[in-house]
Amino acid sequence: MWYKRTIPLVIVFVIGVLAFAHNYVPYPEADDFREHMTKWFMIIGGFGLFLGAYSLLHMHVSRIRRMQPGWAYSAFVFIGAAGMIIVGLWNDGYGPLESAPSTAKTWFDWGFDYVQIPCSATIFSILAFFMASAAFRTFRARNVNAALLLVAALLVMFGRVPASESVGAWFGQQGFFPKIADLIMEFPNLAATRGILLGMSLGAISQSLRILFGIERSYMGVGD
Amino acid sequence: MATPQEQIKRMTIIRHIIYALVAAAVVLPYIVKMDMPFSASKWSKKMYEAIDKLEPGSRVLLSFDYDPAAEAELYPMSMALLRHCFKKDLIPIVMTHWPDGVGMCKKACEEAAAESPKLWGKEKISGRDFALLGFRVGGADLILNMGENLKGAFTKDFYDEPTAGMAALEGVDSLRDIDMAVDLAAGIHVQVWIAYGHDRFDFPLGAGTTAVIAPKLYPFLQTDQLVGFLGGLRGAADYELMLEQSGKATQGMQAQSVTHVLLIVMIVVANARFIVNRLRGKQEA
Amino acid sequence: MTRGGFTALHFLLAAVLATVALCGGCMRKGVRLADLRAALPDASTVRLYDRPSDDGSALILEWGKVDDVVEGVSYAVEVAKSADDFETRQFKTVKVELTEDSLKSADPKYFGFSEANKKFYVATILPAKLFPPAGAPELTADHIKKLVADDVLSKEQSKLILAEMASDTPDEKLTDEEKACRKWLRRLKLYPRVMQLADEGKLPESKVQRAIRAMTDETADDALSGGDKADRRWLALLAAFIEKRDTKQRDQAAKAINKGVYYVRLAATDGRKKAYVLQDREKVVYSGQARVDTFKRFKLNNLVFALAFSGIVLAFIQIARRNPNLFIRRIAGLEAVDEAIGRATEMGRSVYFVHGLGSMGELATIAAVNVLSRVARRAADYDTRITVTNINPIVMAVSQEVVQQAYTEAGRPDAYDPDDVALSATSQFSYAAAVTGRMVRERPAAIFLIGSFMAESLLLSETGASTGAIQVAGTDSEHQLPFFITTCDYTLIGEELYAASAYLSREPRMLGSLRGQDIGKAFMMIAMVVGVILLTIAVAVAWFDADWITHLVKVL
Amino acid sequence: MTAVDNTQTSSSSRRTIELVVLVGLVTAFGIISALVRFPLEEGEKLRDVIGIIIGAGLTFIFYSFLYRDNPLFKIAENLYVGVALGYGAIITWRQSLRPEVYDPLFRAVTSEAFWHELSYRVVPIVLGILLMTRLSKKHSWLSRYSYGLMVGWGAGMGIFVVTDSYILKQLEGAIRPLQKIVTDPDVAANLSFFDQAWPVVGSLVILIGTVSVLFYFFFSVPHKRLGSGFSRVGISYLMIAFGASFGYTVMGRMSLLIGRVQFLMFEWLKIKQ
Repeated sequence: MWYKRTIPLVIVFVIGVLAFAHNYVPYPEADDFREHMTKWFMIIGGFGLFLGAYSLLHMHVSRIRRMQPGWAYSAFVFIGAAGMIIVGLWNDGYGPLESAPSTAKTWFDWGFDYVQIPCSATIFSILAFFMASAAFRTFRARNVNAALLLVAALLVMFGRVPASESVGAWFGQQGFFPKIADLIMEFPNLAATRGILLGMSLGAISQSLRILFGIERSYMGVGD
Repeated sequence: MATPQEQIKRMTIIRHIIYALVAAAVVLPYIVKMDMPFSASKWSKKMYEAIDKLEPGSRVLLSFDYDPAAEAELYPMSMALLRHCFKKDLIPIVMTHWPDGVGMCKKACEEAAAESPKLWGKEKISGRDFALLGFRVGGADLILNMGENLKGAFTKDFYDEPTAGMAALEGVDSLRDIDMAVDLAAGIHVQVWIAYGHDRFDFPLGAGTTAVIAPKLYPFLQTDQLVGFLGGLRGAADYELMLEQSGKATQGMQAQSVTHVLLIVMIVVANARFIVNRLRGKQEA
Repeated sequence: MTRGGFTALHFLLAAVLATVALCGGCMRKGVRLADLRAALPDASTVRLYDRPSDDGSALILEWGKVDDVVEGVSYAVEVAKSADDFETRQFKTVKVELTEDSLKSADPKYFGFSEANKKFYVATILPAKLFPPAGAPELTADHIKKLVADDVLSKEQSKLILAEMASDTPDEKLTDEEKACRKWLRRLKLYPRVMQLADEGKLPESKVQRAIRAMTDETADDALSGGDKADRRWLALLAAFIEKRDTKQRDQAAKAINKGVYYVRLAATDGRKKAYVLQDREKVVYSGQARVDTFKRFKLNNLVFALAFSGIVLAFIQIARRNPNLFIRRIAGLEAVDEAIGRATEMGRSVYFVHGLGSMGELATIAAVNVLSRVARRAADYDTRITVTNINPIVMAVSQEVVQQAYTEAGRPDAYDPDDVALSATSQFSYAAAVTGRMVRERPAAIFLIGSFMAESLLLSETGASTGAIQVAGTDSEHQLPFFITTCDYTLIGEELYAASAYLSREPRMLGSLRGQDIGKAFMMIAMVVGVILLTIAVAVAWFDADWITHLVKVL
Repeated sequence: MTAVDNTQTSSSSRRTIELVVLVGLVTAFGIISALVRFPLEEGEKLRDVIGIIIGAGLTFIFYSFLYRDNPLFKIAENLYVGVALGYGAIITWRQSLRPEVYDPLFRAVTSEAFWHELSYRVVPIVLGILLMTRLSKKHSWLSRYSYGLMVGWGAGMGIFVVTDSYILKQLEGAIRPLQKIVTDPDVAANLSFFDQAWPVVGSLVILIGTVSVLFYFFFSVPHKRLGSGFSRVGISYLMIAFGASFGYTVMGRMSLLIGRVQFLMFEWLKIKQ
């Protein structure tokens, strides 16, 4: 139906062309337009955040309802979320409408500092172990390319830590290894990164074009 | 050939040995004192100098775009930058693009303000000597909006105080009035800040990133779209070194050295075995 | 002074001082009038015009550069709202030093890169900066008196406030009491604005009373009772509202100021004397008006590139619609697909296809599904079991469809088992744990890791490699590429994955974009090589000038 | 759901040993925490100390995953997801909806301010609410209006910005004369041949690299003869860059581990450096 499909596509096209064109116009109204639009998106985006939270919760609810394997663990999601939301709204007695005085540390901050930070930092630090294990068991110079990669990696890894300066100092060249790492970063790495960046930018532009002209419609979601 | 079960068992054992080795390597430097001096790297120096030469009272926008997962790398950087600002009487304006980054911003600002009287003999008050703006949704749109009207984008600061009339933001109507901005990012936000902030509204931009992001920034350093950058924990350690304030990053450098050397040795040994086996025409077990 | 009054000695002293000062001044700025006149440009080269490509906030006065100007001379540009204002000395002055920065060439954003720009000085005249709009009314002693008269403030309080208004001690040196007083004064400064609002009828009487009550309350923030605290917070909101309103009004007033006609004279000066540009012995007055322009000329290169590239991409998408057989080069990783499935058949083991974390909208996931269709078809042909692991229900549904289709095309629809394409887990690390667990137990002969991956990539590919399977990876997640390259046998790097997908699916939008992007890449490669060669030769031999190449891509 | 279940063959006696070790470890953790952290030092708050102990406990639970997936890990993981979710929800309210939607309307200081804000915000608020229709199957098409607006804006703005900042600006950086231009003749005279040659080599390395990497991702011509050599140069550059990225990633991951160890050492065990 035209109001389900056509009008959204027209909106995309019109707003997209305006978003593109206003950059070339020095009218102060163009800047005002940008200010208004971006402010609007900030407001809409706030609702979007809730959408994300809701779908995560929904997933765990349905897990519990369907009694999928491990569903009992999902209950802890609700315990954690409920705890945080309650202390967040209670807000040291100030309620949801006002912030607690500046210097005070609320229970909400407590939850963040002593549950969220340790958990999230630890989960990612587990990767250090996996990486070490992988380094020993699977990182092999299988071919010339992988060999190049590994050599560059070793040089950069070594050049970026203080140990390299201590080792260099034994040979009277304290800055030798860091220098090598810098050379790798500033020449071959720069060149390759720039090549990738240029290629990706072209890709991003053509993706934007496909969206503007309605060739790419995945953002519209499923359905008619 | 070993049965799958035996092989799995062997694999698990090797795995666990490696985990133990890594754990030992990280803890070791805190038990055995090691002294490994190092000097600040080139781009960290440029970043430090860019901030150091600002006049007292200059506004430095700090965007802490990371969540607790990157705390280990970027929190020391945040602290070093805030300390530098407070030492030089610059006025930091702190914000974030990540909802989870708010907690990090708050923690860093309050910690730096609390220690300021002790370190530099200067009392630092929110709203006067620094502004903690907090989080707003929007990403690139938020930057564009701040470029036109900073106080409109953040009508209230983190503490629910209106930004209009705030002493720390006096004369700052948009990003054009910022003297310097630094983005500490665990994601793509540096590139967003470059494209939507620096290139549109013309202010010097520095970056501090997790090590994973760092190699991607080199093209922007060559084109002066970034004045300098701090890469990972080492970047933070460099900054602490120049600021002469030893902190968590400096303390971590020894452990970083030991683990890197361990990994290098492991990769070299494994590859030597692999190459020797291949020369002998054997399949690797 | 003593009763002796003004003695001869005093007089002598004053005279000596004055002479010294005068001489010093002369020594410093001693530029003869003739030299000043010599520094004046020819009147015919002076032009006043609207600054091009701008938002109507500036006028430009331009004049020819004069050679051999004596040191100590600078230019003064006098700006007035009407020609008569020069008589009454109601004009503002813009100083222009004789440096490179004042040359027209220093601002290519508005004036371009023409070589001739080095021969002109320019002065930028910003009317709204020179004649700023009236600010908000300030708090004066009269206001305080009125407050005392209204019995809102006590005499003592008014004294404190008046003393604080006169004080200019920096914040650090104040005592705590003085600090509190200064905060109080900050609140009181709102008074004139609140009264203005009340006069305009924008603020009802009750709210005016509330504002005045909150302003005049000297209690410190933390000693306030509940109701007063709410009042003070409300005052802060009112203050914010007032400032926002003021800013808006100021901006509007500035716009109006920018629109006016302005009159300008140019003079050479040594800081005291001035020599004006004359014509028929009359000081020449130029007049002009700033206007809003319609196009940012300095963004022309951007516009041309963006439009040209867009045109090419759209054209190729059209071409690909008509002819889906556009050439795409061989991609090494794709050939490995057949090899890997062949090996799996020989060994009688299964093939794994591991989806990344991406949702169905992502390019990498779309590409992954296209590759899956090929893998599934081959597996069906060879009668090898294929297992697809998913983390996203929608991707799973699509994958089931694709695999079923492949089996049908291979003529063995009955061999398809939907349980082979199942959801493995719903969060990142449990997905990794579940998939690696299965890999270790089932030991597939070939593993395809295709899509967008995050930190779990290493876990998956490490385990896969240690089971001895042939691994083919493909992703556009740059961070994860190094791990795939070191642990997998073949890796589709970044755009190669899209190309592989376009190659397999022959979808016009993918094919066309790919071809369009290739044209863009070709342009960039040529621009870089030719540009660098020309510039290098130009610098080495200095026979010709190749700066225009840099100017073509310059972002201003 | 299966985990890294490598111990299928483990017997029940093994299970018992594991359980005993687990209980032992938990007890040890409790005892160590109590010994180190209690009684409280001056200036310490009980709730912070408990917080640190909980944080340390969670850290250990997550590391237990390295041995094997286990129920404690799963509980901690889900608890963490929940806490993060709750934190996100509250922050969304406090830092987005309250200042952008609630405050301007319900805490407007004058009626003029209220009407002004309402006229300014009514459209985005409606669009924001429409966004929520994505949750329903039947009405999700309504959310297309909001998404359309955002996606269209992003696409249009993106074309301009990407062209400007990533393409033209990078081309500007790439198109430079090979030799370093030394304007001061005194300096130029003192430079040795190598001093002058290095920048040329460096610039050449960058130029060849950028062009060959672009060529590697060029799909319209077959990579034969010269092309194949050139694309091989490109892939070598890519490999070195990935190597650099690899090295940095190792550094980053190790830093995270170091961060956790520092937390355990300095904050939990209070070891003074």
